[in-house]
Amino acid sequence: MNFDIRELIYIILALPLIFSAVSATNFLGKDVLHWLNRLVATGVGAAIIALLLTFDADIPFAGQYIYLDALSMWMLIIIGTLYFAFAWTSKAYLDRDTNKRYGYLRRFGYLEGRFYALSHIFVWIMLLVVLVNNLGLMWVTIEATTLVSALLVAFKFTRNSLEATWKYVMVCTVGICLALLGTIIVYYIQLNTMGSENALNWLYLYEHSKMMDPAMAKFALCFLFVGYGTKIGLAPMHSWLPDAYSEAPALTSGLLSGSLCSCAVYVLIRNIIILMPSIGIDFISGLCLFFGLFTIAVAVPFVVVQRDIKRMLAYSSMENFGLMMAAFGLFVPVAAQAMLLNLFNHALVKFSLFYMAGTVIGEYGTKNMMRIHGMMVQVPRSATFLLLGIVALLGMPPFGIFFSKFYMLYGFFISDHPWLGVLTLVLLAGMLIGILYHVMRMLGGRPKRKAAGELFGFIDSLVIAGLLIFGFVVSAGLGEITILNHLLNNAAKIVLGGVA
Amino acid sequence: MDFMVTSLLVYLLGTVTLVWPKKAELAAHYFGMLCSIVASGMVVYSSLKYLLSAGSRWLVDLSWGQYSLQADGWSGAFLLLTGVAGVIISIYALDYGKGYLGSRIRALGGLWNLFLLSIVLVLISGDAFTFIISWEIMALVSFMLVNHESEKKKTVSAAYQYMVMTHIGTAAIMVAFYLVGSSAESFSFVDMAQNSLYGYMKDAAFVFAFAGFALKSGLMPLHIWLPNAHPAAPSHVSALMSGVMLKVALYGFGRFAFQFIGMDVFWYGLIVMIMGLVSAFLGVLYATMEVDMKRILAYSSVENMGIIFSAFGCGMVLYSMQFPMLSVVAFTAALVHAVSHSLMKGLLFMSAGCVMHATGSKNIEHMGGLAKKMPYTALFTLIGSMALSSMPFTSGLVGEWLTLQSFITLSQQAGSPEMRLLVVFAFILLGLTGATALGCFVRMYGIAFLGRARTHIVEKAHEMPFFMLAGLGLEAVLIVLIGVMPDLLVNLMQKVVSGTGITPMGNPLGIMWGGSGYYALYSPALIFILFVFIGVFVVASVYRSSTFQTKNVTWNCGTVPTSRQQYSATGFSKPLRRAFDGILNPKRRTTYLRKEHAYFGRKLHYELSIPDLFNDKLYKPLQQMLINSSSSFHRIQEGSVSIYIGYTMVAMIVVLIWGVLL
Amino acid sequence: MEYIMTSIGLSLVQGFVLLLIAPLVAGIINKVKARLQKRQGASIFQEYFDICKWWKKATILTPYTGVIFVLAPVVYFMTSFMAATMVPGFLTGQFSLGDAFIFVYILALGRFFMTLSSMDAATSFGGMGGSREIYISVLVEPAVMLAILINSIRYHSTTLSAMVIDYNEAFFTVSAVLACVAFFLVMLAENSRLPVDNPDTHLELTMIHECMTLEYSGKLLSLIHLGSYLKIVVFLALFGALYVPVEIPLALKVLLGAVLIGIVETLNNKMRLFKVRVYLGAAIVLLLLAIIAE
Amino acid sequence: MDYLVVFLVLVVFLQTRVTDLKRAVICLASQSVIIAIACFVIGFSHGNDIHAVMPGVLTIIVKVIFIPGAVYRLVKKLKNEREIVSASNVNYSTMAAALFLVMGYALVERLMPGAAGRDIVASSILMIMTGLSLMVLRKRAIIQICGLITLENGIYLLGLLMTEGLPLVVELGVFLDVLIAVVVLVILTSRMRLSFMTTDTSVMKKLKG
Repeated sequence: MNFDIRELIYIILALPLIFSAVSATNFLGKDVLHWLNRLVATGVGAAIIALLLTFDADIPFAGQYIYLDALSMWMLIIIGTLYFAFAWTSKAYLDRDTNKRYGYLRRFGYLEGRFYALSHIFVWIMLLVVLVNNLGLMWVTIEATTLVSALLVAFKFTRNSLEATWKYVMVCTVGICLALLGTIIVYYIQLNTMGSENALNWLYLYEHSKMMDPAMAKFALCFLFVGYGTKIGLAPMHSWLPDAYSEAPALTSGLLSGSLCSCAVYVLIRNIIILMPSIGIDFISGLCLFFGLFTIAVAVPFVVVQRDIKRMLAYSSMENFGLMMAAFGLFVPVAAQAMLLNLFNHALVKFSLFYMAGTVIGEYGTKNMMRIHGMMVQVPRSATFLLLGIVALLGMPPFGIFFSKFYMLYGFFISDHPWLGVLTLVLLAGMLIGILYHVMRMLGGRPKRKAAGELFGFIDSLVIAGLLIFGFVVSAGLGEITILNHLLNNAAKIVLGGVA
Repeated sequence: MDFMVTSLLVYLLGTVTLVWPKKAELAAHYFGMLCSIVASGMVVYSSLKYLLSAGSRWLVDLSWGQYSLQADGWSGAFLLLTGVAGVIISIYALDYGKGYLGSRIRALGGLWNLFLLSIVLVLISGDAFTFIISWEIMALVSFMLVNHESEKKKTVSAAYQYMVMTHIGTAAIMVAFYLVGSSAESFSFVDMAQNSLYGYMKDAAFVFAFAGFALKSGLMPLHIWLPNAHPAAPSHVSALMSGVMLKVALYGFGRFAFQFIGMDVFWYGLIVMIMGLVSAFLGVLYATMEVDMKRILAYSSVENMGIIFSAFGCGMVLYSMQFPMLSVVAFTAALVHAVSHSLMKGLLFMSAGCVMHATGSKNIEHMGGLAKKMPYTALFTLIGSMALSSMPFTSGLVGEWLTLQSFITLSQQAGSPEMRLLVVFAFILLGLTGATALGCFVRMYGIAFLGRARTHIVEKAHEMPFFMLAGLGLEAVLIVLIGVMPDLLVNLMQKVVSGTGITPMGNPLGIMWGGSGYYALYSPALIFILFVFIGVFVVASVYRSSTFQTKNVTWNCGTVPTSRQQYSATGFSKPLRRAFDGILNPKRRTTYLRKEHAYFGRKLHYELSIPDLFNDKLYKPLQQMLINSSSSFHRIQEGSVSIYIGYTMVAMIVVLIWGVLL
Repeated sequence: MEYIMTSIGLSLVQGFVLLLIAPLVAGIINKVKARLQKRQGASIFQEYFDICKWWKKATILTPYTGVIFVLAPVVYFMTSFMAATMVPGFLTGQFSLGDAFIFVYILALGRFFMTLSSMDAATSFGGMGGSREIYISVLVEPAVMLAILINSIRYHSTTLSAMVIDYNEAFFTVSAVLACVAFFLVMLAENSRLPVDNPDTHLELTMIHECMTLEYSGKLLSLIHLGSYLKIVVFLALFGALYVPVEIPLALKVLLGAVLIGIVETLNNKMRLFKVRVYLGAAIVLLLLAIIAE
Repeated sequence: MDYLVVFLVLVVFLQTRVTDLKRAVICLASQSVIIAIACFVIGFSHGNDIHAVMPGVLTIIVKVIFIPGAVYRLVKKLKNEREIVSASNVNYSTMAAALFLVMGYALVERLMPGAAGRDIVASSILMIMTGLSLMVLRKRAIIQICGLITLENGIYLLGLLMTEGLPLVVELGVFLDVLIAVVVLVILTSRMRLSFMTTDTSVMKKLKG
């Protein structure tokens, strides 16, 4: 049976919503939920693949509220992959976190239902973010992701998670309010220049983006940048990020870091595409470069001196997104393409790493890396996968991030910012110094305390290995996989908005 | 090329051992090693092809667009070196690796193949991207190999240090590639050769490239990882790292110097030369002070890489002074010494492995009299030590001699006093290096293999199994062959460097300088023949009437000499330590354990440590600075939500102001 | 080809000749010293007698020693002999087996084995001698290198036969004289004479070379002595041929050099081991000046 | 209209001075009432269709009835809790508010010189900044929530003035979000009271570095 694009999109949007509603109601038992959850995610994944096959990257699909072009297709692939991985690892994770000895969640009754309901609606809203065509709705959905994920972050309702959530909601909402202001200003510009019909419609604005009034546009951009930048976690608006990531359940952290930040980047880029022609790229690239590099610079010291494994990972994703913003700010095609590729790679790797971190925490009952030694001896499989993941994260071949990082950095040099490129490389070396130090401490040496046994199951290793290999294949063989290559080229064109 | 690709596939086949079933570990080990032997043999074969067709260049595009392979004379030389080392060391590892039964031996075998594979890939990669990928994989795999015995804390920290340093080096190399590549059409070496770099960008490219490759080849002060990583790794791994991996750095630097950046700027070569000389001398000096066998060898690698790079730099200087014909000598010297060093360092690391295998210790202070326990190992080690202290009839002297000749060549062209001073400086350092190297290896060999056993660990020492000895023996034979008949190798390398080999009056190693008709000659074969010829007579006349007799132990003023009366390694190098106190500044600590009485029955415990100069003065402070600054930086994240919102407001205002101003 | 053959033959003959006169030169040095010390002294042929005596005697080995110990003297002797065949100026023509560096490294081979043998006997004296020998050699080496460098700069070659002083052009220059003095200092150190080493005591505090040979006797001892005498002669010949800027026959130079050594050894006494640094530093500085002045 | 502005400014200033939680909530409610009235005024000033009434109605439902109600119920649970701040702090925030007002006027002059509703634009800017300052300066969760709502109100008012109301869908979405936000915050606060025994957010400083 073959659907057309619209039906596929409806399927994609319908399934998670229905499932979350179902699992929110208290009917079904655990196992049914687990299987349903996998089924739904797989279905959505399949739908996305079908969409990818039917969708032609050159012809964007525009509905009344739905808009699908190469960029959003790319985002769909990212979210879909993570969704799939999430569904297939969630059972093991929940069992682990509810086990008698170490689990955080053992106190709660009926937690699968709640967890699945929240997670799936969370994913659903993210799917919505990349599918809507209205800047205002984009804002609404982003804010909604904040609120839903807040409940996920607070899922354990421990003191720490409450604190983290409070900061998360407060800081993010303030930021998002600024973004709302920016959106309002954009609408104001639109009113003054084009009148009120199809208001805030992205496509419409994109077509008429030349007509905007530069001064106000710049004014709007400031608010939008800071607002969505808060959501992306650009320093100095990043302060909520490490808390939220470290306190959320491991899978949620993976989704937050992998897909939510990517969605924020996506929305910011969508807005910037609109404002770019009227403002001109100098100011924008200045903003992106400065805040991007500043974010990396802020992340480094917190990684070098760090005890909490998940906080370390959180800062490393700050570093990645800083690098991506900087690469976006270069406005050269190579860098833009590599930046999108890195969105993908980073999402995969970071999801697997957060999951590994959850495993390690389950095995040793602590987040404190200083208390973990000799994993190679005690839990060889987790240790191997952790090492692989970290190596992948640090951007070494043959894993995916290497390829995207290589070309992002190359962008610095062909857009004559060579010294910024050198600076970035220095900062990345700093990241490596920090992360590798902690990980080696955990892997090597003689074990000091007893581990709860190898919690890293077979399916888990399949999924994680699959993620890593998928990233490698897509990045290394991009030249060969024409459909993705084509998609990525178009997405990069859209990102650059016809500038370079 | 297809043959080369086949060898790569064989290596890949060898990595199967990673997922080999745990029951048949030994089979996995043998399988992996055999694969690496076969593949390396194929590499040797195909490398000869490229060597003989020196200068020819052709590309093979793998089906995936951006990856391309190529091979020419320059890479052929290093492929040869890699293949030979690969074959021999793998043969050695057939027996040596058994020591790791039950401790991840499968990973060892698989990573071993991967390591060789990545090295070969680096050597035949045809564009910067492929180069960097294979380079990084090489670094990664060697890191994992160094980290193999990860239960030991020292190993872990050494591996960490190695990874950090090599990553920084890679970053520098990447910058260099970016700079060159961004001024060329594409990253493929052919296009990069026609780059349009100029001015300070070119200088920057050179500096970054040199920094990166110098770090990988362990030149001072970037050597810091080397003396820690080599002892931490399993012996055959450290043999390969020191024998081949360091040379690969030379290969990369050669690419930059010959093709991308050019050597027409005087101070490029100057920097290379001076850095090489300094690290040659300091390296061998530290080697002479060490008591850990593998650390001695590691520091000696620093020394030899220093010599190689100094010769290379000398060549660059000559080239920049418009004497391309003369620079051939220097580049040939660099290549020849690279080959011979890979042979002899491989040999000695392997024999260090044998000694560890036999005694379970690396500390030569605990050894002595091993020659009687393991005669063959002792013989081969003697040859290796002779080679490393560049004695005649070994390959060591060939490279050393060519290096000296290249510096003489430079001195011929040195008109101005400052150039004269430079040459004098070079020769003083070279002389010091040569003599100190002799002292170093006399010390190592003498303390470990001669005299009497210092501790009981020597008692249970035994001769090595066949394959290990075979590995040692092959290396030793090659060393002596090259030492006695260097013509073939030298001419080959000369052809690699330049089409024309300069061989006056039938003398293989004659070198002609521009202008005058004099030659510098070295005909080791003749010397060897005479030496043996007359030596046989002397020996015959000495041993004809066997008048040797062993009556009693040595006269020791009436007492029986104990083995503790021998000179210890530390004592042996004492005069040198005194001579170079200023550089080494050793830390001495004397603690009196029992001193109730001023003279009798007082025990004192004397402890001497020679910290690495750069580690103390440069790296430790840097590390401290990094950590302190980071922990002080944590104050911006103190956990108060109002302050966080404050940050957002501040950012907002800053951006607004920026927006208004711009 | 037969040119090579004849030249090799000639150099071998030269080697044997030098070998024959070597003990005589040593005897002369001792005679001079004795005279200057107001002693009658042994006859100048005494060394021949000694060597024959040792040759007849049996060789006593200690149980700790190995192959190296009995091999080392032969290698040492052979290296001196090969050096003797390379010395220019007597019989050898343009051709030579190796250049100055090879000359140095062949002698180094002898040092290598002697030092090893010193450690093979497993006594404290041997080790002491070995370590001091290494120390001295490390300090000497740069000076030797510079000495080679200066002549190679002057005559555009490192071949010994080409580095011989060329009397057709101005040879009595400042740099030549400086180099001459410097090389004399170096020569004393190389042959372990006073003031660096004391060849004719067996006081363990002062001696270096003697320490290493302490365990030897019989044939091996005679080989070692022969080798060291030969070495002195070789160096004297080299000194005369390459560095003495006076136009007199080489044999005379050798003789005068021997006398000079005798005088110097009488006038000086052994300096402290760690003073040798300063001594050779002086030599290096002289050579440096010479090179700059060249 | 001008009366509204006067009342609005007064309420905001009052908000900077109250330390009792109940009164704070009441301030919030009254503020929202004024906003609602403003909505109607503006709405009817441009044509009277559903879009003109909609915002006001929504405002009354959500911001006047629901949000203060929810918060009020929460406050009643919290026995004898009041913002403990020194008088100087209060004065500071008031002065800050005054400063913000001045700033607002300056900005208005800058951006839209001679606009009709300059007072009300200025006062909306005043609300935004005051909301932020409340969130920064005060410690009690409730007051911070009030600050958040104030901020949101300010932005909403500003949007209303500049664009006569956002498109309808967006409008609904925004209200929905505010609704959820308040729900989430209320849940969090009650949880906080359970596990921290207080709603003083300054105790939450464990996560750092």
